[in-house]
Amino acid sequence: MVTEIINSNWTVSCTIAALCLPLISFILACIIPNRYSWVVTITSLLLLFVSMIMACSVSLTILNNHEYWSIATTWFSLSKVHFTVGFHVDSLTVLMLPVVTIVSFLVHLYSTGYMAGDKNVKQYFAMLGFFTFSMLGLILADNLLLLFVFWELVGFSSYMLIGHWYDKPAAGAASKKAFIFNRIGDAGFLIGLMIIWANAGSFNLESLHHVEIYSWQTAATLCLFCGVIGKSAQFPLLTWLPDAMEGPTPVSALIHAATMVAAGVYLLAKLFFLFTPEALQVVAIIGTITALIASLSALVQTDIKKILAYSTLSQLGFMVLAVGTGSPQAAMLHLFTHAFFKAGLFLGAGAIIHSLHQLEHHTHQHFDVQDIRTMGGLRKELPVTFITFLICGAALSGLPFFSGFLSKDAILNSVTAWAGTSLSWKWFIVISAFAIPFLTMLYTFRLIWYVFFGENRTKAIIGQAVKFGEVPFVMRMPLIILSVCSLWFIVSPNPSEFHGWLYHTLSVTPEDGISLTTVISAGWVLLALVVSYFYFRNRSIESSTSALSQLLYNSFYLDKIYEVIITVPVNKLTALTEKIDIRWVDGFIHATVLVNVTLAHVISWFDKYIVDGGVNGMARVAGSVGSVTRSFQGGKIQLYIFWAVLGIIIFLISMLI
Amino acid sequence: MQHYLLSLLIFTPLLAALIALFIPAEKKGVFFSLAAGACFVQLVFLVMILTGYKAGASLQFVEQHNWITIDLGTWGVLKAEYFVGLDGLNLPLVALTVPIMLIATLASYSIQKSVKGYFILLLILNAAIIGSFVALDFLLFYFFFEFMLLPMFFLIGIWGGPRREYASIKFFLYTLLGSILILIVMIGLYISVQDPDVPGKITHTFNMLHMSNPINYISNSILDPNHAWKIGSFDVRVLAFVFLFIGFGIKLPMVPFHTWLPDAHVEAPTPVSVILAALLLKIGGYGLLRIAYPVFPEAALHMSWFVGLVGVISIIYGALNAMASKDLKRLIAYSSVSHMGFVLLGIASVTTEGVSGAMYQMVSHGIISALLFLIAGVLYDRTNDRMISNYSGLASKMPMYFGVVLIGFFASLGLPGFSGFIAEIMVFLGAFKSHSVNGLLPTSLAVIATLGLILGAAYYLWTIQRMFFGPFSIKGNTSASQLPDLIRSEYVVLLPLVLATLFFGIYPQPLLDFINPYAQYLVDVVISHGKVIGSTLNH
Amino acid sequence: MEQVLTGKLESIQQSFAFFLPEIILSIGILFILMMGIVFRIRENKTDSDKSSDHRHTYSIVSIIILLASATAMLTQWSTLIKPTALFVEMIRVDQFSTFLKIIIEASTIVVVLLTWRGKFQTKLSEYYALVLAIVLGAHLLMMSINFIMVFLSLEIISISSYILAGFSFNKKASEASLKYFLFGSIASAIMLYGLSILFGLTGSLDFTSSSFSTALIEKSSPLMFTALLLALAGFLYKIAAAPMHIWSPDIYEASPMPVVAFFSIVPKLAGFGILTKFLLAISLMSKSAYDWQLIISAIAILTITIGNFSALAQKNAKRMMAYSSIAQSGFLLVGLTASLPSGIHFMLFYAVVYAVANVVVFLFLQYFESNNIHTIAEFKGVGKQLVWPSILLFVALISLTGLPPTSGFSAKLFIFSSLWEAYSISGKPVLLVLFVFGLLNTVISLFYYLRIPYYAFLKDSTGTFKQHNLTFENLFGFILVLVILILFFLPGMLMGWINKITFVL
Amino acid sequence: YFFEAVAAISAISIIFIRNVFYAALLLVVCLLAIAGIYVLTFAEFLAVAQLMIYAGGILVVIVFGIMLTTKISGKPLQVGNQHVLSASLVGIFFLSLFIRLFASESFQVTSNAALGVQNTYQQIGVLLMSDYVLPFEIAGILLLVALIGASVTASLKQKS
Amino acid sequence: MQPIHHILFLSALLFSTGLVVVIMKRNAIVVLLGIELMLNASNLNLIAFNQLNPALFKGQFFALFVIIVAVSEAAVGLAIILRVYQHYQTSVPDDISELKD
Repeated sequence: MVTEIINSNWTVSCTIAALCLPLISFILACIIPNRYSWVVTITSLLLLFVSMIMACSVSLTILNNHEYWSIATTWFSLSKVHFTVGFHVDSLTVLMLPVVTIVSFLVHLYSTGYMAGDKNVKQYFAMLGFFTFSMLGLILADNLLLLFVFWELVGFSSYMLIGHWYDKPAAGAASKKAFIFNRIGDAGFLIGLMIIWANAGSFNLESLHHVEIYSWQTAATLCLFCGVIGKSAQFPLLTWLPDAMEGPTPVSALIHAATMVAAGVYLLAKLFFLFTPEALQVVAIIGTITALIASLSALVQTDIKKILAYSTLSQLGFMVLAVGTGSPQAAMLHLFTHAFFKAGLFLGAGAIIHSLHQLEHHTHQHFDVQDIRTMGGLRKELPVTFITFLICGAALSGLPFFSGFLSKDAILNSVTAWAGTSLSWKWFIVISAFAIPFLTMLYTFRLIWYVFFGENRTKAIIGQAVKFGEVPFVMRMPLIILSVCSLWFIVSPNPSEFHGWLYHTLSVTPEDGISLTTVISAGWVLLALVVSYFYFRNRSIESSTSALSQLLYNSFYLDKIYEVIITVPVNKLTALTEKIDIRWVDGFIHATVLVNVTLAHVISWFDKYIVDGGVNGMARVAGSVGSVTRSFQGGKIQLYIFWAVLGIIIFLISMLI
Repeated sequence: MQHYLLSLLIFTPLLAALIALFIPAEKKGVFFSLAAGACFVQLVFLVMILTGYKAGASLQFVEQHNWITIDLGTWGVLKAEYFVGLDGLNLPLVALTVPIMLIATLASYSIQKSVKGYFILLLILNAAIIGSFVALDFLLFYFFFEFMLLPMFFLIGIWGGPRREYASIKFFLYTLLGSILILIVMIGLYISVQDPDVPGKITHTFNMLHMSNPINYISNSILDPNHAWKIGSFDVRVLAFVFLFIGFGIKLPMVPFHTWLPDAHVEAPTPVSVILAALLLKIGGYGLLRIAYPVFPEAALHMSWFVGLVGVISIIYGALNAMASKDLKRLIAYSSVSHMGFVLLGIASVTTEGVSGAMYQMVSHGIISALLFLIAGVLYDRTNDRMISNYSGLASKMPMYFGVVLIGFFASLGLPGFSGFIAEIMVFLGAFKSHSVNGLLPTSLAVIATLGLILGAAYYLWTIQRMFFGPFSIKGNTSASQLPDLIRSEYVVLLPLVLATLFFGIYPQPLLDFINPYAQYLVDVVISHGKVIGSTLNH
Repeated sequence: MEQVLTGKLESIQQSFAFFLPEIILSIGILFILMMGIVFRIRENKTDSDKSSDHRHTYSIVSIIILLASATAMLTQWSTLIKPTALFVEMIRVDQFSTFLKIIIEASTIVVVLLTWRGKFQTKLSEYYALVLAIVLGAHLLMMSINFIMVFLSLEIISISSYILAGFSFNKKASEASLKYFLFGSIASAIMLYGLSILFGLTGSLDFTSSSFSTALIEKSSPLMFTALLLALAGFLYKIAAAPMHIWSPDIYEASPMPVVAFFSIVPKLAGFGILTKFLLAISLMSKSAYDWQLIISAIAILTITIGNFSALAQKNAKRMMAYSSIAQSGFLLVGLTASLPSGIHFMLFYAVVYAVANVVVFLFLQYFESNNIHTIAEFKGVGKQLVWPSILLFVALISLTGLPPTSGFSAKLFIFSSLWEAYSISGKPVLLVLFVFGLLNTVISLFYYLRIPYYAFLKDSTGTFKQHNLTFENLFGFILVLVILILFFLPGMLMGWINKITFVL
Repeated sequence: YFFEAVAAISAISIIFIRNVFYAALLLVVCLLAIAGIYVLTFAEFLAVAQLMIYAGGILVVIVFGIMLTTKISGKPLQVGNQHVLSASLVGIFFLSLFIRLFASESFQVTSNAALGVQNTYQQIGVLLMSDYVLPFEIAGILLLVALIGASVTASLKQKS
Repeated sequence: MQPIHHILFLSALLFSTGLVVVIMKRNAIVVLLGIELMLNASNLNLIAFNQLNPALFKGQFFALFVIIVAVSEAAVGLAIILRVYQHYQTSVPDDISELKD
C-alpha cells in the first residue's frame, strides 16, 4: 500500500518544512527579547501561514497521486535495536495535516486580535507554535515511541497554554489537572507501548502491521486506549476538559476542540488494526458513556465555553464510539468536520467574550463575561459572529446541508451495521448513539437561543445603553473561513451522501446508496430542533436546584468521586508515607539498625533539635538500655569483683554443661 | 601523558588542596580561584580523555601499579594495586563529575564561613569521587569510597543549616553502615580470589576484574562459585550479594535506607547538595553495576526480582513522600529517591535496554538534580526560606526563574526532549522486556512503576501551582524586594545544565555510544556466567 | 650430679647474653633510684628548687636506658630466628616477644616524653623506676614459659601499676589505686589457683614442655578446663577484656595522662604476648578437647560490645578512652581467635597501629587537659582555634575507628581477613558472628570516637583557649600521624618485618 | 587432720567474725595450721618460710595497719557485711565445684617417693641458685619495687 | 581416697572462703585477709601436688615465690589502704566512690 517514491522529494521536504516552521516560530519567540514582543506576532503568523500552505499542498498532491511515503533516520540505538525518528504519510496523515495547520493558522490570526495587549503574548505565541509543531509531529510520526514523545509534548504545551493566565488560581489548578489526567492516560499508553515492544520487538507502525494476532494484543491495545482516554478526555478522565476552559479561548479552540483532544481518535484510527474485537467493545462502551454524560451535562451548563467543552466531549465520545464499532473512517470524518465547526464555535464564543470583555472594560462593571445568563439578543449587536456561530452550530447539531450531518450519518450507519439485527446489549449503544445527536441539537440550540435571541440581558445588568463593538477583522476573518468549512461540500458534493471525496481517501471500499439511517437521522435532528425551539426559546435560565440538574451540572459529580476515590486516598497515603518515614523507617533505624543505643545517644545529644514526636519515645527506650550496660560499673569495687567472678562462672557453666 | 591522564584527574584537586593548605586563611578570594582553577584544569584533562577514548567495552587509560604486596605465609600473598581505568560504565560518570564539580565550585562563590577549610574539603571530595569512579581495585575503590565520607561529613556539619549536626551524623552513620557491609564482602572476596597472572604462591588479589571471573576463585574458598557454602539455609554468595546490595543501596538510596538523604539535603549548603545528589548517589548504582552484578551473577539473577521490587517501592514511596514534603529541598531529595529507584529497576531487568537506561538515568539524574538543587538554592539565597507554602505566584515576580524551574521540573518528571525521558523509557523497555527475555521481573512490577510517572507529575505540578501560580504573595519574614530575578552568576551555573539535559534528551546517541557497549557486555557476562555457575551448582 | 649442675650453670651464663636488654633495664632501675637519692640529698643541701632540671635529667636518662635496651634487642633480632630458652627453661626469647618488646619500649619512650611535657613533678625518680620496672615485668612476662615466671612478672607489673595509678596523690588517685589493687590481687589470686591446679594435673610448670601438652590431652577433664579458664582470667584481667575489664575506666580516669597512655599500651601488650603463647600452648593446634576458639570469640564479642556500648555514654574523654581500649582489646583478640599464624601476625600489626594511635590521642588529650578540657563537651569549638592539634587528634581517632586512609583500617582489614579465613577453614558459625558483630561494632565505635571531633569542629566555642607552646606536640604528633598514614598506604613495610616472625611452641 | 580442721574452722570464722582484729588473729591461726600441714607433707622449708614470713611478717604489717587506721578513724573496728547473698552464692558454687572436680580426679602419689628425700634444705639451696636463679633474682626486684611503692605511697602525707 | 584429696578439699574451702570474704566484707583490711586466704589455698594445692613428684620441688618453689609475692602485695596493699584512709577517713571500699560515671 505504501510506496516509497524517490521523486516525491518535494513533498517530503514540504512536509518537514511544515513541521519545522512552527518550531522555528517557537524558538524565535523564545529568543526575541521582551521589548520586541510585537515582532513575535508577526513572525509566528507568517511562519504558520507558510507552514499551512505547505501542508495543504502536500495533502493535495498526495490526495491526487496516492504516493504515500515514509522516511526515517536512526535516533539512537542500543547494541542491536535502533530507535528511529521517522515520518510516515498516509491517508490519515493527509487528512490531518491541513486540519491542524489551517486551524492553527486561523487561531494564530485570531489571537493577534484576541490576545492584543496581553503581557505574556510572547510566551503565548511561543507555546502555540510549539503546540503546532508537536501536533504535526504526532500526526507524522511513523513509530509509536516518537508518537508518544509528541503525545507528551502536546500535553505539555496544553499545560502551558491552559495555565497561561497563571495569576488566576483556577487556571493554575486547571492546567495541573489537565496535565495529571493526561499523565494518567499516558502511563497507560506507556504500558501499552512496552507490552508491544516486549512482544513484537518493534515500535514501527509499518512493521506492526505484519504482526500476527497474539493474546497480548487485547491488553496492549486497552492500555493504549488509556492514553486515548486521557488525551481525548473520555470517561472516566473527562473532567479536565471543562476545567481547561480557563485557558484563553483561541487555545480552547485549537487544542481542546480541534486538534489535541482529537489526537486520541486519530491514534485509535491509526492503530485500529491492532485492536481486537474485545478491546473494541470496551472502546465503544467507553465512547458511549462519555458521549451520554457529556451531552446531558451540556444541557444545564451556563458558561458558554463549558457548554462547548461538554459538547466537544460528547462529540469525541461519539467518535470513539465509531472506532469501537469498527469504523475508524467514520470517526476520522467526524473528526475532520468537527475540527472546523467546533473551532468556529469556540472562536465565535471567543468573539462574544472578547466584546463583552471590552464592554466590561469600558463600563467598569464586573460581570461574568462567559455566563450565558448575562447574554441575549446579541444577534443584532454582533451579526457576523451570529451568522458564523449559527452555521457552525448547525453543523454541530447535524442539520442537513452541513458537514456535521454527513459525518454523523457515517457514524450512525456504522453503529447500526455493527449492532447487527439480533437484539443484544449492542442495541443499547445504538439507542444511545441516536440519542446523542438529539441531545446535541438540544444543547446547541439552547445556547444559540440564549445568546443571540431574546432580550439583551447584558444591558439589563449594566443598566445603561451601551455600544457593542463587533470584533476586529483579524478575528472575524477566521470565523468566516471556518463557518464556510462547516458546509457540506467539504465532505462530499452530495449533501446527503457521506461517501464523498474525503471518505474515499480513507476507505478503500465505499458503500453505496442512501441508507435508511440517513433519512432517519435527518428527521430525527429536525425533530430535535423543533423540541429545542419550543423548550428553550423563551425560557430564562434560572439556576435550577433540582437534584437532577445539579447532577448534570457537575457532570455526575465525577470530580467529587475522584476526590473521594483518588485524591483523598493519595493524600492520606502521602501523609502516611511521611509518617512512616519519620516515625517508622527513621524510628526503626534509630532503634534497631544502629543497635538501639547508638542512636539513643545521637538523640540525647541532639534532642534539643529533634522536637518531632515519635523518635523521642524510641530514644528513651534505647537510652535506658544504654544505662543498663553502664550501671554495673558504678564504682563499687567489690561488686565489680562479683561481676567478674560471675562472668567466669557463667563461662564455666556454659562450657561444662 | 596519555597514560597518566586519570591520575592527573585524581591528583589535580589534591595538589590544589595541598597548595591551599599553605595559603593563609585571610586571603579568601584565592581559595575560590584556586578551586575553580583546579576544576578547569580537570576539565581540560577530561576533554583530552574524551577525545582519546575509543568506543567499545574495553578498558582504556589503564594504570596499574603495585600498591600493597604482603606475604601472608601459609595462605598466600595479599596483593592490592593502584589500578584505574575507564570503560563505558565509568567514563560517563567521570565526565559528569568534572563539570558538576566545577559548577558546584562556582556556586560556592557566596560561601563566607571559613573559606579555606571549605574549599580544601571540596577539593578532597572531588578527588575522592573521581577516584572511586575510576578505581578497578576493590581496596582502592573502598579507600576512595570511605574517603568521601569525611569531607562530606564536615561539609554538611559545618556549613549546613540549623539541624546540620544531626544530618551529618546520620549521613555518616548510614553510609558507614553500608560500607561495613561492603567491607565484609570485600574481605570475603579477596580471600577467595587469586590472581591468575602470578604463578606459584596463591596471590589474593583485590582486582575487580579477576573477581568477576569465576575461574579465578580458589576452589572451596568461601565464595567459590563452584562450591555452595551455606550459612544456615542461605547461600553465602547470595548473602554476599545482598550485603553489597544493601551497602550500595544505602548510598543510592533505596527505601527503607533512604532517610539520611532528605535530612542531609535539607541541611547541606547548595553546592554540597548538588554534589551529593548529582555525584555521591551515583556511586551506589555504579557499585552495583561494577561489583555486585558481575561478581555475583547467579546471585544477582536469583535476587533480581527483589532488586526490582525495592526499585519500584523506592519509586512509589519516594514520590509519595515528595508529595507530602513541605520543604522545597526535601521534595527534591525525595524525588531523587524516586528517580534512583529507576536505576534499580533498570539494573534488575538485566537487559541491555534496562542497564543502559539505568546508566543513562544516573547521568541524567546527575544533571537534573544538580539543576534542581541549584534552583532551590537560588530561592534560599534570597530569602532563607524554602517552605513551599510561604510562596505564591512567583511566576509573575521572577519570570526567568520560573522558566528555569519549569525546565527543571519537567525534565525531572520525564518530559520528552529532556534526558530523563530517554532514561526512563529505556528502563521501562528493559523492565517490560525482562519477563519475556530472561524472565527475571514480572510485568506487574513494571506496570506499578509507571505509577511513579503519574505521581512525579503530580508533586511537581502541585508545587508549581502552589509556588508559582496564583496572585503573588509571600509569607514569613521576607519582603518582595528580596526577590529579584536571576542574576548573571546564576545563569552561568544554571544554563549549562539546562542545555545539557536538553542535549541528552534530544540527541542521546553520543552518550549511548559510551554506555551501550558496556551494558551489552555486562548483560552478556552476567547472564552467561550466571547460567554457568548455576548449572555447575546443580550438578 | 656435679656435671649436671655445671652444665646448668654454663647455660645460665650463656643466657646472660640474650638477657642483656633486661639487665640494662634492671640496672637502669637501680641507677634512677640512686640518682633520686643523690638529687634529694643535694636538694636538701642547697635548699633551692631545681626539680625542673632534674625532670629533664630523669627523662633523658630513662630514654637512654630504654634506647639502650631496645638497641640490644635489635642487635639480637637476627639471631632470634630460632627461639632460645634461657635460665633452665624459665624464659624463652623469640622474635614474637622481641617484637612486642620493641613496641613496648618505643611506646614507653613516648610516655616518658609525655611525662616530660606533663605537669607533675613529684617523686620522679621513683616514678621512672616504676615505669622501667613495668617494662621489665612486661619483658619477662612475654618471655616466660614457666608458671613461676609468669606469676612473678605479672606481679611486678601489677604492683608497680597499683602505685603508678595513684601517682597523682589526690583523693581520686588513691581511690583508683585501691580499686586497682583489690581487683588486681584477686585476679592474680584466681589465676594462681588455676595455675596451681594445672601444675597438679600436668606435673609441669613449663607450659610449653611436651609433658605439659601430653598431660593436657590425656587428662582433659572438667577440672583441667576450670583450671585453664581460671588461669585465662588472670591474663584477661591484664588485657582488660571482658569480664575482667571493669577496673580500667576508674583507673584511667584518675591516673595522670602519661600513666594512662602507659597502661593502655604496655601491660596490655604484655598480656597479649603471654596470652598468645598460653593459648597456642593449650589449644595444641586445635587438638584440645575444648573449643578455645569458641571461648575466645565469645570473649572477644563480649569485650568489643561492652567496650563500645559503654564508651558511648561517657562524658569524660579519658574514661571514654578507657572503654575504647577495652574494645580495642576485643579487636586484638579477634586476631588471636583466628588461631592462624597470619592472625597473630596481623594482631602484631594491629598492636603497632593501636599503640601509635593511642599515643597520639593521649598526647593531645594531655595537651587539651592543660587547657582545662576534660569532658567531651568541653571540646566545643576547639577545632577552630587549635586547628592542628584537633586535626591530628581526629586522624588518630579515625585510625582507632578503622576508617581509611588510616592504618587502623588496614589493621582491621587484616585482622578480619584472617578471621574470615579461619571461618572458611573451620566453618564455625561463632566466627562469622564475631566477624559481622565486630565490623558492625565499628560503626558504633565511630560514634564515640567522632564525638570529640564533632564537638571540636561542629560546635562553636564559648571561650578562647590558651595557645601553649605547641611545637613539640604538633611536630611529634605529626610524625606519628604520618606513621599512621604511611602504614595505610604502605603496610607492606611493617608487615614484611612481622611476617618473618615464626612461631614455635 | 587436726590441722586441717583448725584451718577450716578458723577460715570460716573469718567470714562470721565482725571484729577486724579478731579476724586477723584467726588468720594467724589458720596460717599456723597450714604450716603444720606443710610439715606433715614433708615441706619443712616451706613451713618455716610460712611461719617466718606470714606469721612474722605479714601479720605484723596487718596488725600495724589495723592499729594505724583505728587511730586515724577513731572508730571501733567492727566490720559489716554486704552482698551477702551473691558472695555466698559464689562461695558455695566454687566450693561445690572444686570438691566435685577434685573428687572426680585420681592423683597418683609416687609410692613412698617422699621417704627417699633427704637433705631437702641443701637441695633447695642448690636449685635456688641454679634452676630457679632467675625467679630468685626477679623476686628480689619485685620486693624492691614493692618497697619503693609502699614507701612512695605511704610517705607523701605532708603534701596532701 | 588418695592421701592428698583432703588437702585439696581444704584448699577449695579456703579459696571459697577467701572469695566470700573478699566480696562480703566491708573493710579493706579484711578484704586483704581474704586475699591472703586465697593465696594460701593455692599454696596448699601446690604443696599437695608437690607430693606427686616430691623430688623436683617444683611445687615447693612455686609456693615459696607465692609467699614472697604475698608479702609484697600485703605491704603495698596496706600502704595504699593507709593512703586512702588519710583521704577518706575510712577503709570501707564502698564509701569510696568518687569515680563514677
